[in-house]
Amino acid sequence: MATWQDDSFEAFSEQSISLIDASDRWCGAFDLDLDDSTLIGFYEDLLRMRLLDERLNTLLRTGKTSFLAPCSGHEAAQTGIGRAMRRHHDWLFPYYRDQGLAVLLSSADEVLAQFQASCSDRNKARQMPGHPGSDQAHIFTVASSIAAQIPPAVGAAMAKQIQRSDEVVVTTFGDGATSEGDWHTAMNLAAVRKAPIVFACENNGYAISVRLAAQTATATIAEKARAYGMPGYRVDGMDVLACHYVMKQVIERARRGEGPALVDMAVYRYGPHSSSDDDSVYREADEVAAWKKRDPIDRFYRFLAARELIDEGADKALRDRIKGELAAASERAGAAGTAPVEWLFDDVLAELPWHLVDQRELLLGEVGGS
Amino acid sequence: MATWQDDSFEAFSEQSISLIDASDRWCGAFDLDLDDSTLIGFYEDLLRMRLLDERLNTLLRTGKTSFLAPCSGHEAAQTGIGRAMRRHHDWLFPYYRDQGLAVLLSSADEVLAQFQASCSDRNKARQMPGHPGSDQAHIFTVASSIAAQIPPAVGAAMAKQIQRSDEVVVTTFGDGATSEGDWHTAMNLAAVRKAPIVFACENNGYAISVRLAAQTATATIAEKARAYGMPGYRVDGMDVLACHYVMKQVIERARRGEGPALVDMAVYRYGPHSSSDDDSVYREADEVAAWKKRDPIDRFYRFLAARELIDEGADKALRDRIKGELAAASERAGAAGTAPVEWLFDDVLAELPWHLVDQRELLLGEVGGS
Amino acid sequence: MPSEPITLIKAIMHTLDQEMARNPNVIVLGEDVGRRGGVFLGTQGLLERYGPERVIDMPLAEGAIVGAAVGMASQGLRPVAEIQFADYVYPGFDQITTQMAKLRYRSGGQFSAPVTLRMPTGGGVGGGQHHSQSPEALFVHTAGLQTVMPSTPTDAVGLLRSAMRGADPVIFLEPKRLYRSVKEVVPAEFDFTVPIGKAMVRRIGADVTLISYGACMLEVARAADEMARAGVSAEVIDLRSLLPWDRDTVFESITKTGRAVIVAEAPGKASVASEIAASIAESCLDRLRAPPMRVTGFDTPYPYAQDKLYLPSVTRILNAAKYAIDY
Amino acid sequence: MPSEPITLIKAIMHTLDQEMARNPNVIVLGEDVGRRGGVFLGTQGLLERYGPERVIDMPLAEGAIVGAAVGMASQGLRPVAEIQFADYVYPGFDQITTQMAKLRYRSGGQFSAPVTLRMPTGGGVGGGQHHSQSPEALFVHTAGLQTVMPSTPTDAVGLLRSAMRGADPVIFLEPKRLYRSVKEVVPAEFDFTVPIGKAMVRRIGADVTLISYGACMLEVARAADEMARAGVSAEVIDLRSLLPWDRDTVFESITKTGRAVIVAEAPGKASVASEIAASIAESCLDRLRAPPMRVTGFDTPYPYAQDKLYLPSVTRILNAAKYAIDY
Ligand SMILES: Cc1ncc(C[n+]2csc(CCOP(=O)(O)OP(=O)(O)O)c2C)c(N)n1
Ligand SMILES: Cc1ncc(C[n+]2csc(CCOP(=O)(O)OP(=O)(O)O)c2C)c(N)n1
Ligand SMILES: [Mg+2]
Ligand SMILES: [Mg+2]
Repeated sequence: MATWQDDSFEAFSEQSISLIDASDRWCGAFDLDLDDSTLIGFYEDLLRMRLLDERLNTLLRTGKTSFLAPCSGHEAAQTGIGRAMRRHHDWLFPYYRDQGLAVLLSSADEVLAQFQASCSDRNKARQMPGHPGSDQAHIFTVASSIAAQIPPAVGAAMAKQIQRSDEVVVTTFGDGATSEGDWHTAMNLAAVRKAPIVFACENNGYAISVRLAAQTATATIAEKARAYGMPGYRVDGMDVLACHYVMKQVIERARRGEGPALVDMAVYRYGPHSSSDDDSVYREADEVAAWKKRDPIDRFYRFLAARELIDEGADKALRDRIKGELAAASERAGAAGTAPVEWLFDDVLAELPWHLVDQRELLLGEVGGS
Repeated sequence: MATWQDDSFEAFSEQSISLIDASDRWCGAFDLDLDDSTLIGFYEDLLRMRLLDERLNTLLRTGKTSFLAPCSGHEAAQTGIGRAMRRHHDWLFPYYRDQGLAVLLSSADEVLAQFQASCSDRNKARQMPGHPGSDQAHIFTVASSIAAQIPPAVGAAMAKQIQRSDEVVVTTFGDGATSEGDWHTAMNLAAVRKAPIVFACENNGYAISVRLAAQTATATIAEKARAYGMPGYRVDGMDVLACHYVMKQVIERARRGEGPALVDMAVYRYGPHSSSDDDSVYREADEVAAWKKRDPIDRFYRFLAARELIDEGADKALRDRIKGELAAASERAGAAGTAPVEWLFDDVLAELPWHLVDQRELLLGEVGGS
Repeated sequence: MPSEPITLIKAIMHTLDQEMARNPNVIVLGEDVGRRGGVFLGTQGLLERYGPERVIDMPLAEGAIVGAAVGMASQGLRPVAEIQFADYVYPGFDQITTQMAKLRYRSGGQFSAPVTLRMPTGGGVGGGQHHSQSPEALFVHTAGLQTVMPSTPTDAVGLLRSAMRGADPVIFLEPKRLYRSVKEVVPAEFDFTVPIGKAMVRRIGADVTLISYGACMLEVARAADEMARAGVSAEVIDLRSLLPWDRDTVFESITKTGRAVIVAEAPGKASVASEIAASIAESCLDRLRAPPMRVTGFDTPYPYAQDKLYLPSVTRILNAAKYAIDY
Repeated sequence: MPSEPITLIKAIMHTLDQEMARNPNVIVLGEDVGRRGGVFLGTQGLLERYGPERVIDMPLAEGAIVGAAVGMASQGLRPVAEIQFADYVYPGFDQITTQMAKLRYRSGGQFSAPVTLRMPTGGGVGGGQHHSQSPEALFVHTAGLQTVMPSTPTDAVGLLRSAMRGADPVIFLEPKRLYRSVKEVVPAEFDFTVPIGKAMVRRIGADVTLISYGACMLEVARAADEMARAGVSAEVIDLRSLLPWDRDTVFESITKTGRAVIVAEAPGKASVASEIAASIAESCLDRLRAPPMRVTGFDTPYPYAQDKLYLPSVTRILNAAKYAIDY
């Protein structure tokens, strides 16, 4: 049995942490303590993320969204993270590839509204697609700048300490982000203050075209935690159970006031960096194919099948249901209509100063708005 | 015998590296291979740094300089660094507390001219005291901003690689500097590029009033090197031989193309942070006194005395000579006169654009300059 | 508030103290703000009174200071973050422009970052290029921020309160040359505030309007005195808020005098002075009897040896005013 | 240089190639500049031709990119560093202002930092708040830098050569909206340069001067066309260099037309447009028949849904010109 009273997983282990073995069976040193419906739930989350990318690609092709940084290949990490958090309680400070995780913590409606720059976007269609945020779901609105979410994430965690709240903050980022100065300033601060935060790296080995070896001279991201005096864990990011259990351990440890941790999840980006990228310029199809053999969804399907929790029919039905749900959410986002012109000026400050009032008037005069 | 073909000192050792023991004797695992005159030279350097602070305090009191970040307590580190470098060949990218080291690598004349904002300052009296720089002596002019010298230092080291030069870059900084984002970006870059650079931390345990424990959750600065895949060494910074030999090893290693290293020298700042600071507000006199018992100059005097290389008379004569030299250098700096008004505008760019020509004219008209 | 006259830096310290006493959500953070009480003693005594959870000595990283303040503010706290010198704000500049300034906008108003970011600015203290800068233009140019700079203890109290109680981020610039140069009895009422966006006419005049803010108010006052002796009546406006700035007060004055001299020690190119001059030209052209003149710091890095020559001098202000009057 | 017409981004790529071929000290560094050839393909093919020592894929850290470039430049190399989008320059801002801009000054001319810092700027590409910014004012305000922005392939070649061969740092802003919008045969001569500090009169006119730079030159040209159809003759100036800017060319034009409309997509407050307007007001008042007008981006973060509405439109330019003409 995994107990979260001690550090069941060892920090800085030589081998990366896996809980599903090469023949797709549980290989944890403790008993699996998730019930069947939870396990099916994990599978559904994984699938929803993959199918979300598909839906978004369709929206791209039909001009209903304009940009996508696909999350396919990151699903086990994002599901593991999301399922380890207390939904609508713990806080996520995500980055631009976390649409899957955002759907898990908020809803497809919220995320698709953002992707479609819909009038129903809680963020008022202020940013390009892939930048969700939700006060209700405790998701800090994404900014495109790499690592910029991380110091605020630590600040939020410090706030939780001061407020005697038991909310924990999780912040996600890519391997490239670890090179930025503010990743460092934030890691260091969190450790000094023992802030209740977990740093979760979706390490896909590339920052656009730049390979990890050109990004850092260390073999892993996990070992960077040593510079801050916090534990670092290297996890098989294609193993949803490993991601989940490690995240759960460090989140609950943070909740107990024992300080931050870094989790380095080895994932892979199946698609190009984004819909503006051509990855064939800088990586071989072989490499992509090799990683796809370790696909987290296929693996977990076999894991569940071996436990007789799923079969092809059930899988198909599940996929159809999710596709339907995503299509419906996308429909609703489209039906809500587009953002009004005035939104250009709202929320610069709580109250518009004179110069913005003037500028709004100028623009409305020009475009014949209200 | 210390040979520099291998890593004689082990990185990340539990104990900090000392070569002079508690009874002031050599305790290296290899034979001391510095000849007597070199050892006396080290002592002279140590003394010159201490006496420089004294001279600068006098200049402060008499209004001939306006600011001082004293280096007393850092002399073993600065001497060890300077003596390990090839003078006028290797490059120093220093910080504001390195006046001692700057004198060692350039001259008292250069450094005092800077402190006295003299017309003979190679830097044209452009900065507050304690910001020397010398193209001739290969010292990159100090900027006050913490850690700002570190990315350029790495860039310079990368230039040496590209130019197939065997010059090595050494950059110095305090413990506080390690928290800045650009310390991190530079460390990481240097390791990725295997750049010929040594990062030398003059770790005095304080950033103004902020103690190391509030600066970082690690016990040492040395272990931060792990995050970059470079070796880190923790050194007794009050032991000039330890500082010297470790620096020598890592500088020569870098020269051989084996990459950067971090050296963490545990020193202490005897005085206030600067002439604008009152350290009694944030630290106890006891602590200062305890560190002074390990004074690097006293210790090295006893080390030399035990070898019959010095006695009280010789010491006194040496001190008098140095004092005289410093006084004379200060005299010369004063005699050179003060900076002309025009210097306000020179060197903004190589050639003054129209707006600066206009502004210079305006000012000269106002103050009746040339 | 003490009933005797206090300096500008003490006014800040007392205001922080009062607001911390009143509102448990107020958090002070920065380098050396704890036992040291700030290098200018703006936070003196706060650690002793409010403890290390609310008065936080931060690691030496401006990105972390600004960023943590943004994160705290997003969770309902009211952080007052200190940058030790404005010259050191740049490592935190990404957090200012990317997070602090844009959080409300990009989240559609779901989140906000009401951080008060204090920093000592300006020269004349022998600090050379890294202890003398006046970077206000960078903040005024950045949409989503409000930027203020008091020149008196009273305004420091009033503006700091407005900043700390308002809904949005405020760059609170402190003219360090004035920290201890003037003493004043500040209003005792706890509800006294100076609204952001309102200038103050410091002297009523008819012939020329001198517009300035911060430490240059000293030289402007001296210039106005000299002009008065020479029979020229200068109206003196202290902007106090640089964005939003008080267009009405300025334009009204120009309507009367027809002449404007804008004085600021920051470098002139693409500066706050440029903004005011351009706005005056745009909106008051027919009332102008002379070109709107800028008297600013030179477009050089801040010097050391010529520290005092860099700043807009009384002579330079008088010459500009004379030019405008003789035009 | 190819003899057929090429786009602005190709002009940059070919110039980098030529200069690298000519001068072994030229080093290209940035994120994804290697195998990827830059996200806009500005460095395409350079890695293959000059190898990984001269074409450096950097870790994701703008501070390291700018700082390393400064260090290289201080040792005699000629680095051309790329910031992937101008919106991401802020983590490198301290290195720009503290090192790149001030190294020559603070060292008394002993060291210098002749770095060319390239960055794509501007909106209209659906990039929202972090792929659309125009931060030129921040650089123009910072003493020690030169800032340029070409609007044609030819100027891109000429200005990039001047930057790469000059003695000082240059912020080289690339209007990404124009990267592929115009093709032009660029001068073949290897010595062709466009001097920094010289504007170009794109169209001669008599009634009003339209002053702009970068991508807005598109809308300005369209506005001038429309005005011509309506019988109004607009002089069009492309500043090209923002600091130093070409005062002579601008003032000469104002002397003729008496009217100025300054067009730029950056937010207007304390902007380059403010600087030009203030300078015109200061120096040309008696020649002005109307207020110098600014048509700029709004003082909001860059929006997404209203991307195209944010930019100075032809209508907005025409309205401002009409206001000036009818004044
Ligand atoms: C500060 C900053 N610099 C550059 C960029 C451009 N950029 C966008 S994504 C990216 C790579 C990020 O890689 P990584 O952090 O590994 O995340 P991944 O996309 O692989 O998930 C870069 C360089 C940016 N968004 N922000
Ligand atoms: C970027 C920046 N932030 C703040 C400061 C103000 N400051 C000057 S020295 C100092 C402490 C530096 O401590 P450390 O790096 O340990 O060096 P030490 O002075 O102890 O040798 C601080 C905060 C600065 N110079 N630069
Ligand atoms: Mg990645
Ligand atoms: Mg220190």
